Amino acid sequence: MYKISKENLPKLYTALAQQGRLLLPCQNKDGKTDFADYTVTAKVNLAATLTARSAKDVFFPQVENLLKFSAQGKKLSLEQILPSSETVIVMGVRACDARSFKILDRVFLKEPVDSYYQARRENTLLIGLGCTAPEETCFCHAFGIDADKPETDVQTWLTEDSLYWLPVTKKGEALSEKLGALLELADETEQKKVEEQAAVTKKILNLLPLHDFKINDKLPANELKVFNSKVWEKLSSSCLSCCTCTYICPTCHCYDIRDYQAGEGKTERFRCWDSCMAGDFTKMAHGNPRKTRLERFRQRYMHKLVYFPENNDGVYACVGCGRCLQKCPVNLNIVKVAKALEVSEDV
Amino acid sequence: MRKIEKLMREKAAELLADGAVDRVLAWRRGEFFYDNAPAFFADAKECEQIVYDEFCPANLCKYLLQTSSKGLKAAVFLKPCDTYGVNQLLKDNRIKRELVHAVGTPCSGMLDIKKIKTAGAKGIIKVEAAGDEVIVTTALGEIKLPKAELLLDKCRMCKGNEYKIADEELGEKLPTPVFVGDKFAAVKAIEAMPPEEKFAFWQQELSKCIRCNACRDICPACTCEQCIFDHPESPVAGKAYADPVEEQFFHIIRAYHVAGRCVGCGECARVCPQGVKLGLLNMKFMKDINTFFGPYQAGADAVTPAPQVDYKQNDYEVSIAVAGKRGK
Amino acid sequence: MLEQNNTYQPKIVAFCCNWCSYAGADGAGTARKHYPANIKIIKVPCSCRVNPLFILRAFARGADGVILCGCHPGDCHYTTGNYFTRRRMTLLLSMLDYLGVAGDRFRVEWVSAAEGARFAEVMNNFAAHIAALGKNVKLRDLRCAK
Amino acid sequence: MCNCHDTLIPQIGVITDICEETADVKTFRVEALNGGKLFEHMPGQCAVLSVPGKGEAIFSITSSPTNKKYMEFSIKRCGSITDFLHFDVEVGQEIAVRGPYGNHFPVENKLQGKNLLFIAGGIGLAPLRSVLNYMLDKRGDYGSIDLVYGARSKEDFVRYEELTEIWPKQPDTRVHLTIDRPQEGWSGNVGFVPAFLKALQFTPDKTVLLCGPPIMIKLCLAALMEMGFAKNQVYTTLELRMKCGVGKCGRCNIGKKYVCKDGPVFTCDELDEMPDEY
Repeated sequence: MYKISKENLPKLYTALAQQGRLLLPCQNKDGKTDFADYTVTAKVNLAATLTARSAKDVFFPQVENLLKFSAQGKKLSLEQILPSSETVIVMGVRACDARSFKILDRVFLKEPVDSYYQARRENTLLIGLGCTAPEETCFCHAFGIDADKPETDVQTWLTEDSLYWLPVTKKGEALSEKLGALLELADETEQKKVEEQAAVTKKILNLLPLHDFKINDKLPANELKVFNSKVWEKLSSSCLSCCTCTYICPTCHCYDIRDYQAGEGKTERFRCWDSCMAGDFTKMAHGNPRKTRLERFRQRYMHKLVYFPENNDGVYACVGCGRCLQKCPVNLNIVKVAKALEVSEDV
Repeated sequence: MRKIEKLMREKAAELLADGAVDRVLAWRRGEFFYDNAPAFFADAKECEQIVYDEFCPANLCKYLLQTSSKGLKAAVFLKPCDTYGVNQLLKDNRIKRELVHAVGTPCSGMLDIKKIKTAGAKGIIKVEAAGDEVIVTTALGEIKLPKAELLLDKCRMCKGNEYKIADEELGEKLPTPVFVGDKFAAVKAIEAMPPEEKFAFWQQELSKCIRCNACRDICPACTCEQCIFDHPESPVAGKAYADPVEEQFFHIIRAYHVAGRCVGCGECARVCPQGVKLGLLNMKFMKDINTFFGPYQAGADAVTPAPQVDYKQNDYEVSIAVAGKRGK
Repeated sequence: MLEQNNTYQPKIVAFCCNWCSYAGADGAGTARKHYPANIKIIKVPCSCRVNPLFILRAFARGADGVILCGCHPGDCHYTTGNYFTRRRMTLLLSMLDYLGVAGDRFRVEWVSAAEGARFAEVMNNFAAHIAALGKNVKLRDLRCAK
Repeated sequence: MCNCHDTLIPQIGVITDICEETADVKTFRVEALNGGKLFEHMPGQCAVLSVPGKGEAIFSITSSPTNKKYMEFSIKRCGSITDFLHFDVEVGQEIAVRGPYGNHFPVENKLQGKNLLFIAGGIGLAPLRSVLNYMLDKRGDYGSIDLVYGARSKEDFVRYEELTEIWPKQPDTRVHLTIDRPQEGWSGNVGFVPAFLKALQFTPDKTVLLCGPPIMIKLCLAALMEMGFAKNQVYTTLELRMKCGVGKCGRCNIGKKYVCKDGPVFTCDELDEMPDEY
């Protein structure tokens, strides 16, 4: 394990930025922290427990152009737009978000591989950051995530005076080597300090209101029963059908492919995030199989808690980051749904 | 507030038991003490679950669209500011008056949990308002904070404790937060900026948008059955932003569509996950309407025509109105 | 393409109501009054038909200036259409100004069917005004500009 | 690093023929720019056609895989993309196509040697036509073939000559047509498909391939059950809104199954295990 003192962090950022595009949690003008490109003037805020949005758009941007068509009379030609091949370093990734990328991998890296996602994933290096101040909305433990050990290329821990640095993968080791003298070796007492800090975090986690929350593991095996459960009507009644939960969720990955007419004969085809909450998501010429908010709401949670685990060795499409608990305009969230299903007699 | 909660539970149970209404719209406890959620109640026995405290900011009036379209009579608990939204829905012919039973519910301002957390309270267990103060019980003990600073932004501009529509009122009216100063101060500050600065400000503000549509979906004035921005054939139907122009379109046009109908409830800004200062657009239209066409408050009643569907023969000419206001 | 010749010609969209201003444009033509060719007229049944989105879209798709012309207040073919236009456009113009985007690139003028000469004058004035302002770069859709 | 052959990137083909089948159905023939097919497929699979500027839509490939020269798509006019295809596309127009997507009818194993009953309604013949022609080209591998095909009127039959002149002349192959309402000059059956099925008194020794509007599928299935067919004897092909074609974009799922990837061909007993959301 290495360390770098807090005063030297700007030097670390500069050195990392030389290795590629560096993204890290920065505070914006409104005091919100989100992943942003590193600049000398950026207000880096590694201490923030959770960024407003996850870093999923590094791999799966909200909008990306796929190709360009140009038409001339009856002739048509197309040109694929390739994703940028620059190296991206994302620093300050929490354990929950790190796990979410593994979940997205199960979607986009499954055959047929999504080459856009794959290229970005391969070009990106993740630097995780252990949690020290989990919030009451956190429940990553329900998915077996160790908040202290993000599944990233490098794991880091922030203490009062230093940042501790542990390369985990080959990519991470290669990066550490390039940083050279910036990183000092941490001695045993210091390593102990990090471990002690982790123990304290665990203690806090065990005191939080959702510490004993877990998802009923019978759900995936009872697809039809859960689907037909009466709880959906009650749960969905106050849903606004907005897309907030889907857009801030680190594991939501539905997309749409649309065309943009960029002038006479010129068309750009882009992919953008889409949401199962939107009324036109499944609308087609002869009707809509998910007509009301009940069906759309049910689809979202069925996907996360039932369909996804059915298709993916029991892995839920949720990482317990708690963003939906914080952001839903009407305070609906996956915890509420899972708890309602837990007590429902139908399941 | 506890007293009011009790009254609400009794009233709701009574209305449902009598069959006077089919549904009651109120709030239900969430996972924590601060995330009470809007809820429908159909059974008198369930009414014990109704909660009411300083964390019930949601305006319930938009749910009346659901009940009214199904022909269900609904009792709805309305804080004084929420009553404006009901009037607007009635004026827009979106709900039927005979299917609404409006119950005025006293309010003395709703609290913002984010502000309490930012004020330094850690491990919060309970929050209670007592007069001008808020008592925050934390794992480490009690702290007292001034209430005025912890109010939701929308409550800082409180419109007072009058119900603009109510079939009955619960308990005594409570004193509401007193707003001193100019509610258009923020709008004026932007108006005073040079164009480049305004442009930069709005670019930065609107590019935060992720097009989740929460602002639209919670708005009591946004009640179109098919929003232009959802229309698959519309060239502006963007689900996502490709560049800031789309957000400018969406927010400018949305603010424009609700101009003269926006009751100023502040819900759009409250629910925005990205913290876009949407109120500044709506407030600008309100200010302009007041300046150019005379004072008007949407939702103050259910009959006065909105300024955009009204005219005077001697209205200002476009250029004169705008230039005059610019001080030229 | 226009820039290639190094003579900048602003693109201007004029929404003209069918009954007065469009007839005014005809009048200008019959009277051989000259107005710039780079003004693209879009005929609308009434100035009141113009949705603010039309104006924003015109800017986004590359217009440097937008002008809306209708009957003089009191002369609307539909009696009251332009009274509503007046209120709406007051709000829109003020909002554009507030956003710092195109407040001075958008104008509303009343031109009657008998005012062919005035039509030409209004258009010439506006074109000169826009030409002096130069290219609109603010409310442009960046994807179009590429 | 991008392999440049992402599945979302279409290939360019050219429309070499447009056949007006009915008032609202046209069949488009698509070939690669230098002749031949853009890609191979199996009967029942789909492909995504692009109209630049309007977007993409998924259609079943109606030509048989045994046709080595071109692919065909029978398309009914019902939305913005199909409107464009119907009104604005002429022979020679280049078009973007990607595919093939989804599973197919098990023509290489389960269906071999079986007696087959095809049931189609309206444009529902499109995916079945691919199977039928495939089987006729490999006639020896399959048992008897019956097609029951219903349309609103005589003019609404897709590819009428094939139905009356070509298919019935194939060995052990029968075509039974029905229209919804009586019509001058029509001597065939009048009535809906489910009733016609019962009248034809098929015995349950056949494997059924069923495609049509959702309500027809439901009623035909009920009729077949009454006639003694088992649900696992009935194959159907579904349609939901699809976008990516590869089971990722998230809209065409019925329960855990993605219609674009795990479907569109399902047996009716498989459908029973899926939530009722289609």
